Amino acid sequence: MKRKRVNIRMPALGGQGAVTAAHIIATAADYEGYYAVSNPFFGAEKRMAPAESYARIGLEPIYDRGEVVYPDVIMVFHPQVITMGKSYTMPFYSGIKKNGLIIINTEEDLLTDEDKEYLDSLNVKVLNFPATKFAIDIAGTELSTNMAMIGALFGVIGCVGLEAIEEGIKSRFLKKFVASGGTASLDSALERKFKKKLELIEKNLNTAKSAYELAERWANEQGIEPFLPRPQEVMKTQGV
Amino acid sequence: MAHIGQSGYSPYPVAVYEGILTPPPGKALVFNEIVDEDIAMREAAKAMLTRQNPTIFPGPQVLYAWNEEAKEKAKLVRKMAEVLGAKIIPMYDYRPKYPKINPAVEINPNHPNLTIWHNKIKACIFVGVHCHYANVALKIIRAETDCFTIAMCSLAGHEDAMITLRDQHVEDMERFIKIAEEVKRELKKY
Amino acid sequence: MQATETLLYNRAGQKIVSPDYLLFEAPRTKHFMTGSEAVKEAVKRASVDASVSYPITPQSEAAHLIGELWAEGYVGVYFRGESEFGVMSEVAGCAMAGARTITTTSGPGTLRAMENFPMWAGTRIPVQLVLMARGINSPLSIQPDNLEVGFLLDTGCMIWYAETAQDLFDMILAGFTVAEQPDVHVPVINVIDGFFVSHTREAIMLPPDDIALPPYNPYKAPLPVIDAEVPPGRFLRDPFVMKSNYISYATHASWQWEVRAAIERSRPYAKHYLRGLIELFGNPEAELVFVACGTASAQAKEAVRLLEDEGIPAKVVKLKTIRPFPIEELRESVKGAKYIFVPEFNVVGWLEREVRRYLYGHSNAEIIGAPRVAGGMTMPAEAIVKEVLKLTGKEVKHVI
Amino acid sequence: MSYNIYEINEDLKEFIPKEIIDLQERATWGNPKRGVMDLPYSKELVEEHSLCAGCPESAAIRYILASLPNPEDTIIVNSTGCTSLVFPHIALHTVHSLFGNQNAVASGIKRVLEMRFPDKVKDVVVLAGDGATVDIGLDCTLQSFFRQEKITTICFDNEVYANTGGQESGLTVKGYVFKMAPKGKQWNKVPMWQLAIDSGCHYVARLTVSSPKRVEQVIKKAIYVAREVGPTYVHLYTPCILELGLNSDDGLEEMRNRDKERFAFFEYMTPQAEEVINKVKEECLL
Repeated sequence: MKRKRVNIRMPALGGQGAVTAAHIIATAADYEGYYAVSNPFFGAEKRMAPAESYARIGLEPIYDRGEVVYPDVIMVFHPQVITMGKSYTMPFYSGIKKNGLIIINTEEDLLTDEDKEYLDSLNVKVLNFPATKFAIDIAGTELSTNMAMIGALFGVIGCVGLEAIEEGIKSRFLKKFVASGGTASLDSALERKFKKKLELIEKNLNTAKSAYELAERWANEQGIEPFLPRPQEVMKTQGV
Repeated sequence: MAHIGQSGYSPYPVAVYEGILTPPPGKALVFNEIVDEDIAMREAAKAMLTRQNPTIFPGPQVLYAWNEEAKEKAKLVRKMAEVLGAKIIPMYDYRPKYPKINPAVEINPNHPNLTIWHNKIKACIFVGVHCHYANVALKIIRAETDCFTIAMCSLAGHEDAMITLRDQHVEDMERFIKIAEEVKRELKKY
Repeated sequence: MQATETLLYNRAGQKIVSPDYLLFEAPRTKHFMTGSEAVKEAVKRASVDASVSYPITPQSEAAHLIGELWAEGYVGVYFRGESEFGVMSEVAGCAMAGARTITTTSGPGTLRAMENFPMWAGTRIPVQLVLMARGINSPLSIQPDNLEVGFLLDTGCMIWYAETAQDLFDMILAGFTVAEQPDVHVPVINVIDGFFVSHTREAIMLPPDDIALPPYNPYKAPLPVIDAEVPPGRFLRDPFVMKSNYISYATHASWQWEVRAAIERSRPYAKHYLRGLIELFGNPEAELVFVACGTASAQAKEAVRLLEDEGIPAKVVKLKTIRPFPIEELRESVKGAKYIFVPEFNVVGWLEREVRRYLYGHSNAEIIGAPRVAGGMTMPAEAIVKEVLKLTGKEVKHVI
Repeated sequence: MSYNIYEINEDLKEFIPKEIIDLQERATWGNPKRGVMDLPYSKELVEEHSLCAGCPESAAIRYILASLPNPEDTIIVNSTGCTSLVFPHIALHTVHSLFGNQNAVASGIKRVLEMRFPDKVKDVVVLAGDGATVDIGLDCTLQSFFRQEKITTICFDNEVYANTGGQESGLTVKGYVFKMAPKGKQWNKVPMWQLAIDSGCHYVARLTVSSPKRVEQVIKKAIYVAREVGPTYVHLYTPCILELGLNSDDGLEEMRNRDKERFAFFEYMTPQAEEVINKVKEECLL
């Protein structure tokens, strides 16, 4: 049956920005016109300890809350999630739905034949993608790993475009300035900070953009359909 | 008289558990019926004019000269008593009084029934009593006496009184006095 | 004595508007934020006088944000108390002295503060508590679980339950408005499931932030405000009332019934400002009914959709208020029900007890206290559907 | 000032008992020079109460109420214990909340009154027993000192839980046999006055209530300093004649004996406090 919802689970390590990623993914999807919700795993995560966050994108209002137990997409932010079992779910892909997608931040193939067999049986596609290396090459910092992952996600599942991704990233990093209501009258100190922010955003955008393009090519090779119809199309078919 | 304890047994059931709530703005309650204010005022006047030892219980909000409205209302309470031929027994504060109240000259929200029994009061008006203490007292009176209670409240009213008038300010009290005079004439009490 | 009604602008210079305008008429724009941020947005528009805070997950962020509002001049008094017991007493002092007061807490904090809640109700203060429910010890967990709400049911406070950040925003504004009605004037506890609402980002519609509720007028309180400006000059709040100091037992009994009566009097106000005490979702004719509140009702809504795919009509009765309990509304909405499921985020099933109590003799439906998850667990719609299919004997076509 | 909340409307005066009319006409309102010397001539701010006959606590309450410089704008917060039976009869706005939360409640009241009445002086005074102040309420007591709340805390130390029938308290003297200490108290009396100093109080005094005039001086200093500077603490010995097995008329002698030893008059003040006290002296209010 046709998807009405894409549920995304992001096993990561503390400090990798998986919570930020979930927020940006949901914000971008919201901007694109979908219903969207994001939340972190509810714990006391510490740096390099297991951490997890979730995003839900849908064509109808989303009530579902909490951990994504049955994901359509799993984004593994760090090889240790698999190699050292730093994951809240065992194995890390448990609950993955038919025709699902797994994106792993890795430079080599980490899956056993057993894993592959099971995932094939569910027709789950796996993208091994060196997001951290990618981030260092383009943004010059591994801190942009989450941006690479976001780009890769939307490159594969389609439905959310680069403009929306840009919006999501901006709203995340400019929020404070906007929230404090003083954007118009930023003093010089703030402006310098602001300038730094803009540079950071620029780097992040480039990282996400190139990851998006790379993943898009891969998806085409794999013949992967967009995970959701464009909200506009749905509106049409519903005659709204 | 009291079934148990120094002065009273259980004030349960209370009106809300019988489905009675305070009247909507602009309306009044006569028992469990929502009626126009004038009707309730006539019934209140009738009760005070026809039952034994009618008494007005003015509370702190009208007894003390803490603002202009209070001063006005005090005058009107006095006038009301004259028109209704009612006694005035003050509820000058709410403290659990030690060692005991003098029921001949005062009423206390913690055992209002003592004053009603002592003076054989069959109809009374609460005015200027803070809502919480009015409600505490009215529940006890309802449970422990056969006194017909009338609440003249400047706020939302009191469903445990037999008649409750809400949002009562100076002009409303003046209207009540006029109505009371009419009823008195009809009853040929002049 | 201050005539607050005549004010045009509040402390923060926001234009004062009626609760109806703020809640129902003011134009709203879409924002994307967490439940904790929604608390800030609501308090910002509520002309709040005082708030006292204490750190405990998951409510801390909301408490920080109220502090920011104080720094920005929207809130008059704000500080960090010594413990939840101290905090709930400090807000009581603030409210008795005539302030519109709000605070937040969670799980173990709620239980540490427990002695204060019946005191709040007994002294008739309209304090608002935003409760972000979490597991209570022992062993330690900071994760979602609403067992603590079961302890609060009979404290004499109103208890409302929000499902989303939007619900929470609207309920905080409605909460002050209803709790401060002179014939109600008891505390209101607005509950959300911690994390599921406090930490989830979602779209929310907000009115402009340059308008706010009318300030609280303490001179309409059912008990004299403690400011030495209102008679009687001799006034103790709240005295010993016992036979041993020559007072009738009836006083304490009547006082307690008065507090419960006050909650009953809140019904018409709550109906208006919450647009009804319950919300219905799904097929009105369905014989399969979920009765739930908060996140459990959200998960039940997802389950109703899955059941549609299974060809099973179902509906959700979402309870917005637990105290007062929507007795008539519930009885009406389960007429014709065959199965009533009560999904809950706790092990004891306090809501199932309530539902059974109020449906006794009013429904022939089978009432099932399931599914029940706890200790931080999520309740996937798929799990609810499995539960239903198991019981109704329908065979599972596909759930996942 | 808020004296008008005691002023009875002329039209209804004839129905009001004398004790209430006296409050309006014969109590000392609006006069910071009032004090214990007025006791015989003016209407007191407390009516009959239900403390034991001869209880030194009742004397303490009378002296304190007579010494308040600003009674018409003074809020008193008390706690659970013998004193809770007195508070309904005090002619001021007072609060009984829970056992031990008195300083927390007072903190909230003081801060909100400062916000609501920026141009008025509203004194907030906490009055509680040793159990409430030092045992169950110690956290709230000390934390209000740490936070520099502008309130005066007065502890009635009778060295025992009297209202509940004579159990050991933190302020019981080591060795004393009370209920719950059947072999005698195993540890020392808590030096609450010292804790108050270490916790940031700007004026601290320890004394018995054997001398009314001294009580007046201490109470006035404590309130003026709290108003201007920060938290102040007064520790009063008010022996429980019942639990000590004394006669009703032995209270005063018991206090005089303690004046010579563990309740010898002790006073502490910070430089800021001293400044305020000198200022007030110059204004002849002390």
